[in-house]
Formats: sequence, structure tokens, C-alpha cells
Amino acid sequence: MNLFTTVFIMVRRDLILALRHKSELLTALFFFVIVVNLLPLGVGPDPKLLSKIAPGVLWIGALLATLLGLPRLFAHDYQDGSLEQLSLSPHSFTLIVLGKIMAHWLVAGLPVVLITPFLGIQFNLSGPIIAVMMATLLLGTPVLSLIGSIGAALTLGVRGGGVLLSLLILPLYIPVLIFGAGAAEAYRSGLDMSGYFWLLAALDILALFFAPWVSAVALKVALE
Amino acid sequence: MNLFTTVFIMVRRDLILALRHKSELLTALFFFVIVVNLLPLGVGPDPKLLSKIAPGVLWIGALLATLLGLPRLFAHDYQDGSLEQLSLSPHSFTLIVLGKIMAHWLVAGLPVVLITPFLGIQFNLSGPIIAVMMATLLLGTPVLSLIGSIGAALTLGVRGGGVLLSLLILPLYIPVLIFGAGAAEAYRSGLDMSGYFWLLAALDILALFFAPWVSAVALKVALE
Amino acid sequence: MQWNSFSDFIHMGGYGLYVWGSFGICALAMIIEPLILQSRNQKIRRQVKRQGGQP
Amino acid sequence: MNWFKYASPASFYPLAGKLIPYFAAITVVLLAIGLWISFFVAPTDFQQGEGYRIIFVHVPASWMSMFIYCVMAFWSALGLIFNTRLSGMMTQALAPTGALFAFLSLVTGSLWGKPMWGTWWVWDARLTSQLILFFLYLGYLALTSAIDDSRRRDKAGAILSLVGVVNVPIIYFSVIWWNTLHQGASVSMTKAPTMAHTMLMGMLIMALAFWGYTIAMGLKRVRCIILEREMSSEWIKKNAVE
Amino acid sequence: MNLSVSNLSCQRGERLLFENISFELNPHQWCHVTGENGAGKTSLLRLCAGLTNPLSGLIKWGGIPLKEDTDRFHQDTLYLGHANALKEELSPLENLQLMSQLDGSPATEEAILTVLDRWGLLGREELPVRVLSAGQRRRVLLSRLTLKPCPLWILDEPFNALDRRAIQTLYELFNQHLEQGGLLLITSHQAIEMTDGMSVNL
Amino acid sequence: MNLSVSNLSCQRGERLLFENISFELNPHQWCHVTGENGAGKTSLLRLCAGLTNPLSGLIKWGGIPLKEDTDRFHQDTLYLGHANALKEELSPLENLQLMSQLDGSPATEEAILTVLDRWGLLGREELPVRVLSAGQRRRVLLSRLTLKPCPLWILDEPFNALDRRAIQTLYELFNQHLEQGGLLLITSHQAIEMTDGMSVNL
Ligand code: HEM
Ligand SMILES: Nc1ncnc2c1ncn2[C@@H]1O[C@H](COP(=O)(O)OP(=O)(O)OP(=O)(O)O)[C@@H](O)[C@H]1O
Ligand SMILES: Nc1ncnc2c1ncn2[C@@H]1O[C@H](COP(=O)(O)OP(=O)(O)OP(=O)(O)O)[C@@H](O)[C@H]1O
Ligand SMILES: [Mg+2]
Ligand SMILES: [Mg+2]
Repeated sequence: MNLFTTVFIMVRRDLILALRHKSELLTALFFFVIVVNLLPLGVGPDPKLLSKIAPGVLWIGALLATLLGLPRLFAHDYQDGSLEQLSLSPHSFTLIVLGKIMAHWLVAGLPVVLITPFLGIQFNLSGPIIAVMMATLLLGTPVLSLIGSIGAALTLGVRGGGVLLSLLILPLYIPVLIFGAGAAEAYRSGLDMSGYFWLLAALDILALFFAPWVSAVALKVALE
Repeated sequence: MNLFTTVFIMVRRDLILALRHKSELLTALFFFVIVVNLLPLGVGPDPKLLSKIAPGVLWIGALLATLLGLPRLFAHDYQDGSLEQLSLSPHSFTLIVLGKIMAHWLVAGLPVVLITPFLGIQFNLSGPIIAVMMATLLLGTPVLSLIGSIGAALTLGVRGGGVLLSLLILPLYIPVLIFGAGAAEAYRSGLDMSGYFWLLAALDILALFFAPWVSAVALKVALE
Repeated sequence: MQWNSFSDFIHMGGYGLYVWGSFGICALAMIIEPLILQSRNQKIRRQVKRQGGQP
Repeated sequence: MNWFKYASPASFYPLAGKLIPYFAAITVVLLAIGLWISFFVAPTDFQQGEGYRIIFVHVPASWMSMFIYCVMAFWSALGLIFNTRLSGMMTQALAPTGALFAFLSLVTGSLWGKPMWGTWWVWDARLTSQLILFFLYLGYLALTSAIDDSRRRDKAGAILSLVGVVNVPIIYFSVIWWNTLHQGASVSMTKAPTMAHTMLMGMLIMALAFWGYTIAMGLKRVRCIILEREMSSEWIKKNAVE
Repeated sequence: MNLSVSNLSCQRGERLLFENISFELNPHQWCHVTGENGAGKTSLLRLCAGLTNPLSGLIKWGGIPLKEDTDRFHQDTLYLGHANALKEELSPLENLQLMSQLDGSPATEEAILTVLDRWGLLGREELPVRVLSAGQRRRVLLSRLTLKPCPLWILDEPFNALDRRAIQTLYELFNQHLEQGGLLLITSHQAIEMTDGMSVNL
Repeated sequence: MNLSVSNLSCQRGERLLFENISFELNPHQWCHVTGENGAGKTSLLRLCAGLTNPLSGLIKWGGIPLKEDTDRFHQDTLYLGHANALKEELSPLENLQLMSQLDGSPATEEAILTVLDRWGLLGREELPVRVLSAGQRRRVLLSRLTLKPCPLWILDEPFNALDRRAIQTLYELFNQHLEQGGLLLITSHQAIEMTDGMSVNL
């Protein structure tokens, strides 16, 4: 079977499922928006303080928004027996998994990137920093989905899976968080920030090559 | 059937289910710990800044930790048909729901209250503020579970329920967050903070009387 | 030998609480872990004996 | 000598049983020497006074916690490649001890930090990455304890520890960059200026003692795991429980 | 006590499933609800169990409309549907213990073990339900028939996934139940090998 | 192409389910796997579908061990288990469209509608599967038999929840499949009304 066909079929399938109720797409986004908006309520309305911590908070929001959808990544297909059928399909299972991960990113990661400017304005961030934020999020969120899929596969069908998943995955997300939030900080301090972009890109490539494969192996184990 | 027996049976049942794997109890806790620990990685290690935003962040962490367990509150029982059977039981359904909520609090809320001192130390909070934080969390987290159960019931069986739930519930959590984080802030500014405690207690009582009943009604609708 | 007396030793130049705290918790951990393992071992052995008939 | 012979639980079980007493003995002797050096040979530090003696447990515990994670990854790789059952059991036998050392490193470090820096905790690179390592251990333990089918537990645990070990250096360096960029922390870890010869000696001996302890515990725990898993197999019924 | 159904109609979505169904079920009687796939058998049973509300018509238990005395009705009925309502992580023993408590008739461990023995599940009472086979799960569920003493049984395809011997056991329970004055409302696509039943065809 | 199973043993947890099972299935043949609840029928079928690995023994398809050419084997088999593998939110039509794509043999809308008609689901093709009855879901699943042309069918209790007419349709499909040189491995607690089958008892 053709590589792209497989990925395309899966992305399409999972998007159809996600879009069946349009609310699902919007809610992932709104979770991000609400979490970020809770912060001023918690720490007080001082604008200086807020704009100082904004990039970090936006990144943590993105992390949590990605995380929130992860348990569902394979769980539904596992419960109703579809995953078993997918593993029996003549298509490559690794590519099928890659397709699912891409669909997850399109639903959970991309909207977060696109809404960032609005939140940036709320926190009084300047235009260039917002641009930096968007660029790092665009580079970073795919890594989140990719690494996350490993955790989702490992915890599949395991009791308490959702929370267990966070425990496994959040520590692994830390480099992405640091590079992502670091780039904005570096820009603000007038330092060179290209290093952070390269690092994020490197993580992207590394994860793209290994994560789908590792997830597929873990899923096969879960299905036994 | 006796009021307390019903609640007791349900609390026991749900605790048995939650404790089946001890990891589950610990993971809800560690999610809180990790989320709170992500913050410095996002916003930088400046201790002054961190101790300033700590109370708010702890509260948001508690909010999210409660939230994370909410979709599971009724979903498992719904999927495997147990909820249907519970609604047919001769025990009062409202009390059954109350039992489930209490079990949720014991697993998700209480551990968060108990771990707070350690996180407070990490953020350089002083002893008295930590005490204030614990007291407000102790008063506030039951409200979170109670209100949350309404959302969990309303989104039951709805696709994308997990995220939709956050969307419905987080806005309702805002008063709790404001009173809770406000108390610590008031203490730090040397203001009177008993008002916040009374407000939290009032929310507690209000929620205790209405939330289980509203949830029970919503559940019956979901079951039709 | 830098200790003039036993109480000096315990006092640790004002750092007694921290030093003994550190060593104490390590000692505690390294005593408790073997004990837990021992009881786990005994439990499983009893189980084996019960279901295996003769050991 | 055929190493693969010992890859089977049935032949490893008695071997482990024989080795444990030796390692236990080595541990006790080294601990005695190490404690003697820490408290009676090592001189008082002119900067930190007696407080620095914490180093004799803190550093070995930190080392062990990092090292054990690597050993776990090694066993995991072995298990995935050769499909030996023993590897998974070894990984699971080491994890709790590794987590314990990570925890001890954190606690002794904070107990050291309070008198030295006046605070239990700072967001220093090393402290932070040690904390993350502790989280990684907890993740491993939580995952393996949540799965009750042993084959799946082995494989899932192996995958997780390998993914983790690839990430540990990434995490470590990222945390260093994070910390140097912001320059926020008012204190940074004071490297002991010129590590006195005796101090190094004491640390090394304590580290060796911890080594012995880890091996003894690992072997002991792996024996428990083998028994639990192979309870119904013939060789256990015949000779394991004399 | 009898179950009387009068002029019941049921609509799902846009589709009218059935109209003006009436029947009466008295002690010692059983009723077989038949119909094609999708005819509305499950819907009818769920109506009779009080889980959903009818479009029109009335269901009475002992002469009293269901909604007016739900407590007693819940005490008096046992409804087993397509779903097994078992907790996957608990063992059959624990599942039945918890269920019997919630049913308001707590059963002792021995009582449960006796029932499990009857269903051929002894030796599996400590395994998590998750690893049991389809038929074994169904057997655990059916154990509740013995543990909750109540007059009205509403069973939706109880024979599903069961082997010959289990079906035999089930027939024994049915006969015993009917003899003791019980009522039985049942659907099944397999023929029911009992005599003197009434039948409702949708 | 034939399926040959030799000396297969299967262990689940601590329990040895069966040992040294051997049989060979050739084109035009069908095989009925029988046994009590929990005997290991589902486990055997999952082994034959390549979903789990045996404790010992070998399964060959066309003379080649399963694990050595999974791609071709997946192309050649269709396994339908206890679970329906349907997406609740999608309609039967959409479900089958997506599945046929993943099966590597995309079907046109007309083709699918024809099949749905045969299973008596016309008029329901746009409803979400969630609202269908138990038997109707099963029918949607069984529609895949016609949509994926492949020689080896492995079916776990396909008659479950089906009414008379649907069972009849299924038999027609079986006969057609066997005539065309297909192989059929099946479990069922109901007697199978076809001739000349072999049977494996666990
Ligand atoms: C929770 C707190 C702490 C943690 C998690 C921690 C962690 C570590 C780790 C992992 C090492 C080994 C690093 C290596 O060998 O490269 C280490 C070594 C060391 N730590 Fe800590 N530490 C903590 C607190 C402290 C404090 C408060 C001090 C002293 C004021 C301190 C002083 C040292 C020293 C002197 C070394 C040896 C350095 C070397 O061998 O290069 N640590 N610590
Ligand atoms: N971890 C385990 N420990 C012990 N026994 C197990 C374990 N996992 C599965 N089993 C047993 O293995 C068997 C699985 O059987 P399987 O599902 O293949 O049965 P089946 O023949 O398909 O039964 P049915 O007719 O009910 O569908 C069951 O008897 C179950 O109790
Ligand atoms: N929202 C809806 N719109 C249209 N039809 C619906 C809707 N919800 C349910 N239905 C139809 O109602 C019927 C439900 O039937 P029910 O589950 O009671 O059938 P059943 O007789 O139990 O069938 P089976 O033998 O398959 O279990 C199905 O035919 C289904 O298609
Ligand atoms: Mg039905
Ligand atoms: Mg089966």
C-alpha cells in the first residue's frame, strides 16, 4: 500500500470522527483559552507581572490542551475493537498510527497555535514576541502529539490510564517547554534565539521518526 | 433504605474501584505536583516571582487535578451499563450520586490538600500562608467535586465529553478560585480574610444540597 | 578526631538536625526496604507451599 | 561459560540466592568504613562547618539514582532484543531502589540546602533535573504496577525506560540552558572548592557501599518476582522453596 | 402483584416502533417478546423496567403506575440488558458483593460462592472480569438472578453467548422462579423450551 | 492456499487453555470450533488471526508461517470478533466506507447500499450506529463479509443477536463463499445448519 494513501486515509477518518460533533474541535481550543485566562484570576491582575509570565503560561496551556486529548487518541478505537481491526489491515500499522497522530495534532495542536495572537494581546505581549511564540508553538506542538502518542499507547486499557498518561508524559515534555518558552525569553532579553528553533526542529525530526514506530510496537503489545 | 448506608456503600464501592491499582490514587496527586512544577520551567526560576504567583498557581493546579478525574466520575459506569443498574436500585439515586462525588473528592481533592505543604516549600512560601492555603483548599475542593459532578452528568455519553466538560465547568469554578487565592493574597497584604472563608463555606453548603440532586436528574436524562 | 564529647558529636557544630536528618533518613530507608522485601518474600513462599503441596 | 544459561529464571534463581549474602556482607563492611571516614576521619570544612558531611550520603545517592536508570535501560534493551524474560524482571527489580535513591538525593539535598542557602529548594538546574528524574521513576513504577499481565508489563516497562533514557540527556541539557538564560536564581550550587582527598575517598567508599546495597536488593527483589511469576511451574515446585 | 401494560406506544427518533401494545402478566406466567432485529423488543423491556418513558400508554405494577411508586417497583424487579454492568477490574466475587449490596439484599461470601459454583465459575471467582470469556461474563451477570429475591424478571436476550449447559441452568432457574409465583418477561431470538408461555410479537 | 495449525498451545495468565491442537483447513472447507464457555475458542481464533502469539506451535497460511508474511495474510483474512468495531457516531454507510478503505478494497456507495439492503438495513444507512439495535449493529459488521473479497473468514459467534432472517442471509453467504473456494473458521454455541464441516473441540 502506498505510504501517503495510508496516512491520508487515517487522517481523514479521524478528522471525520472528530468533526462529527463540531464542539469537539472547539472545546480543545477553549480549554486552552480558559486555562490561560484563569491565571490572572489566580495571581492577580498586575499587567507587568502577567506579561512577564505570559509566554511560559501559554506554553503550559498548550501542553495541557494537547495532553487532554491524548487519552482518547487510541482509547475509543481500542474499546470498540476498531484498533484490533486496524492492526489487521493490510496497511502498515506504523503509518496508520502516524495518521492518527497527525489528526490529533490538527485537532489539538494547530488551533492552539492559531489562537495564540488573541491571547498574546490579552497579556499585553508585543507583536514580535507573539510571532516568536507562534513559530515555536508551530514547531513544538507536533512533538507534543508525537511523544504523547507513546504514552497513550503504553497506558491503553490500563486502569487510571488518563492520569497515568500525564505522569508518564509530562516529564518528557519538559525540553519542549523549556526551548519553547526560552525562545520568547531570549528574544525579550535581546539574545540570539535561533538555537532554540534548531533544537525544536531537531526534536521534531527525532520524534517524527521514532514516535510512531514506538507507539505501534506498544499498541501491538496492548492488543495481545 | 438508610441514608448513611447508601452513601457509605457507594463511597466504599468507588474507593475499592479506585484503589484496585494503588497507582491510581497516587497519579491524581502527581499530576497536581507535576503541573505545579512545570510553572517555573515555563516562567523562569526567579524565586521572588515564583513565590508571588504560587498561591494562584496551586489553586489552578488543584482545579485541573479535580477536573482531570471528572470525566471518569460517571463515564465508566455508564459505558458498562452499571449506571443503569444503579438507577434501578432501591436506594435513593441522589444519595448514590452523592456517594460517588464523595469518593471522587477523597481520591482527587484530599490528596491535593495534603501535599500542599511540600509544594509550598518549593515555592518558598512561609508557614502561615501554607496553612491558609491548606485551609482554603480543604474548604474549596469539595465544591469543585460537587459542581464538577453536574458537568460530568450533563456531558455523559456526549462525544468529546471530556473537553466539553472542562468548558462547562471551569467558568463555574471561577468563584472558588477567586475566594481561595484571594484568602492567601489577603493574608499577605495583612487584610482580614475571614470573609473568604465564610464565602467558601457557604458555597460548600449550597453545593452539597443542590449538586447531587441536579446531577441525579441530569443522569436520569442521559440514561433515557 | 574532631569531637571532644558525645554531645559535640550529636550537635555537629550546629548542623545536627540536618546532618543526622540526612543520615537518619538514609539509614531508615535502607533498613525498611530489606524488611519490606523480606516480608514479600515470605508471603510468596507461603503461597507457593500452599499450592505446591510439598515445598 | 554460557551466559545465556543464566538468562533463564530457573537457573538464575539459585545463583542470585548464592550471591546475595556476599553483596550484603560487602555492603555492611563498606558502610562501616564509609561512616567512619565521614564522621571521624574527614576534617571540618572551613566554609560549611560540619554541615557538609551530608555530602557522604547525598552524592552517592544522587549518583546511584542516575546510574540505576541507565542500568534499567540496558536491561530493557536486552529484553527487547533477545526477548529474554529475565531482563524485564531485572528492570522491575531495580526500579524501586532507584526511585528510593532519587528520593533520598532530594531529601538530603534539601536538608543540606536549608543551612547553606537558607532555603529548602531553589530552581537550580541540577536540582530540577534530579526532580524530573524522580518523576520518571515514578512514571515507570506507576505504569508497571498498573499492568497485571506480566508479558505486557515487561514490554511496556522496557519501552518506557528506553524512551526515558533517550530523554534524560535532553532534559538535563535543556534544564541547564533554561537556568543559565534567566539568571534568576540568587544562589547556584557551590562546588566544593578543592575536594579534599579524604572526602573524595569517603564519598567513593560510600558510593561503593550503595552499589553493594543496590545489587543485593536487586537480586533479592528479582527472586521475589521470579517466585511470584513462576509459581505454578515445575522447577519451583521441585526445589525452589527448600 | 401483576404487570399490566396498556396501549403502549414507543417512538425512537422519528420512527414509531410500536403502537397500542397491551398485555398483562400474572404470577406464574412468562411472556416471550418476539420480533425482528430492530423491532423494538429492547425498547419495550426498557419501558417496562422504568428506564424510559413511553410516548403514550400506561404500565402498572400491582395496579399502581410505575412512576408513582418507583421505590417499591425497583425493589420488586430485576432488569438485565444487553450490557453486562460488570466492573472489569473487579473479580466476579467482588462484583456480586457490591451489586447485592446495591440491590438492597447483601449476600454473604458463601452465598455468592454457591451461586458461582452453580454457574461453573468456581476457580474464577478471584480473576478480574476483564480476562473472562464472553460467556463467563454473562454467567456472572446471571448470578444476580439468584442473589436478588424479587418477583419480576425482565431479561433481554439472556441466552446470548451461553453454552448448552449454562442455558440448561438458566431454564432450571426460570422454572423454579415461575413455580414460586414469579413473573418473567423475556426476549430471545432462540426458541424458548418452556411450555405455557404467552407471547407478544412486535 | 490452506490454513494449517500444528501443535498449538495457548496459555492465558496461569491457565493452560489447550495443548497440541492441530488441524488443517483447505479451500471449500469449513471448521466449527466448539467448546464450553471459557474453553478457549476466542483465544484460538485470535491466534489464527495473528492477533496474539501462541505459547508454542505453528500456524501457517499457504505453507508460510503467519509472522513471516503478515502483509499478505492480512490481505487474505477477515476476522470478526465479539466486538463490533463500529464507530458509534458514524452511520452504517460511513462506517463501511471507512472500513473498506482500510481493508484495502474501497467500495463505492452503491456497492455498500446494495449490501445494506441485503441485510435489511436500508432506511437506516444514515442513522448513527449508536441508536441501532443490537442485532442491527451486528448486521452492519457482517456486511464487511461481502465488501472485502478474501479467502479466509474467521468468525467468532457471528449468529449472536441475529434474528432468523439474518441467520439465513448469513448461511447464504457462507455457502457462496465456500463454493468459490473460500475457507471458514467459525465458533458458535448454536448448531450450524451446514453439511460436511469439520469440527475442533476444545
Ligand atoms: C534537593 C536538592 C539537591 C539535589 C536534587 C541535588 C542533586 C545532586 C546530584 C544529582 C549530584 C551529582 C551530580 C554529579 O555528580 O554530576 C549532586 C552532587 C553534589 N551536590 Fe547536590 N543536590 C541537591 C542539593 C544540594 C545542596 C543543597 C548542596 C550543597 C550546598 C549540594 C551539593 C552538592 C555537591 C557538592 C555535589 C558534588 C558535586 C560533584 O561531584 O561534582 N547539593 N547533587
Ligand atoms: N489472566 C488469566 N488468568 C487465568 N485465566 C485466564 C486469564 N485470562 C484468560 N483466562 C481464561 O481463559 C479463558 C479465555 O477463554 P476464551 O475467551 O477463549 O473462551 P471462549 O471459548 O471464547 O468462551 P465463550 O464461549 O464464553 O466466548 C477463560 O476461561 C478465562 O477465564
Ligand atoms: N433516533 C432514532 N431514529 C430512528 N430510529 C431509531 C432511533 N433510535 C432508535 N431507532 C430504531 O429503534 C429501534 C430500536 O430497537 P430495539 O433496540 O428496541 O430493537 P430490538 O428489537 O431489541 O432489536 P434486537 O433484536 O436487534 O436487539 C431500531 O430499529 C433503531 O433503528
Ligand atoms: Mg435488543
Ligand atoms: Mg468467546
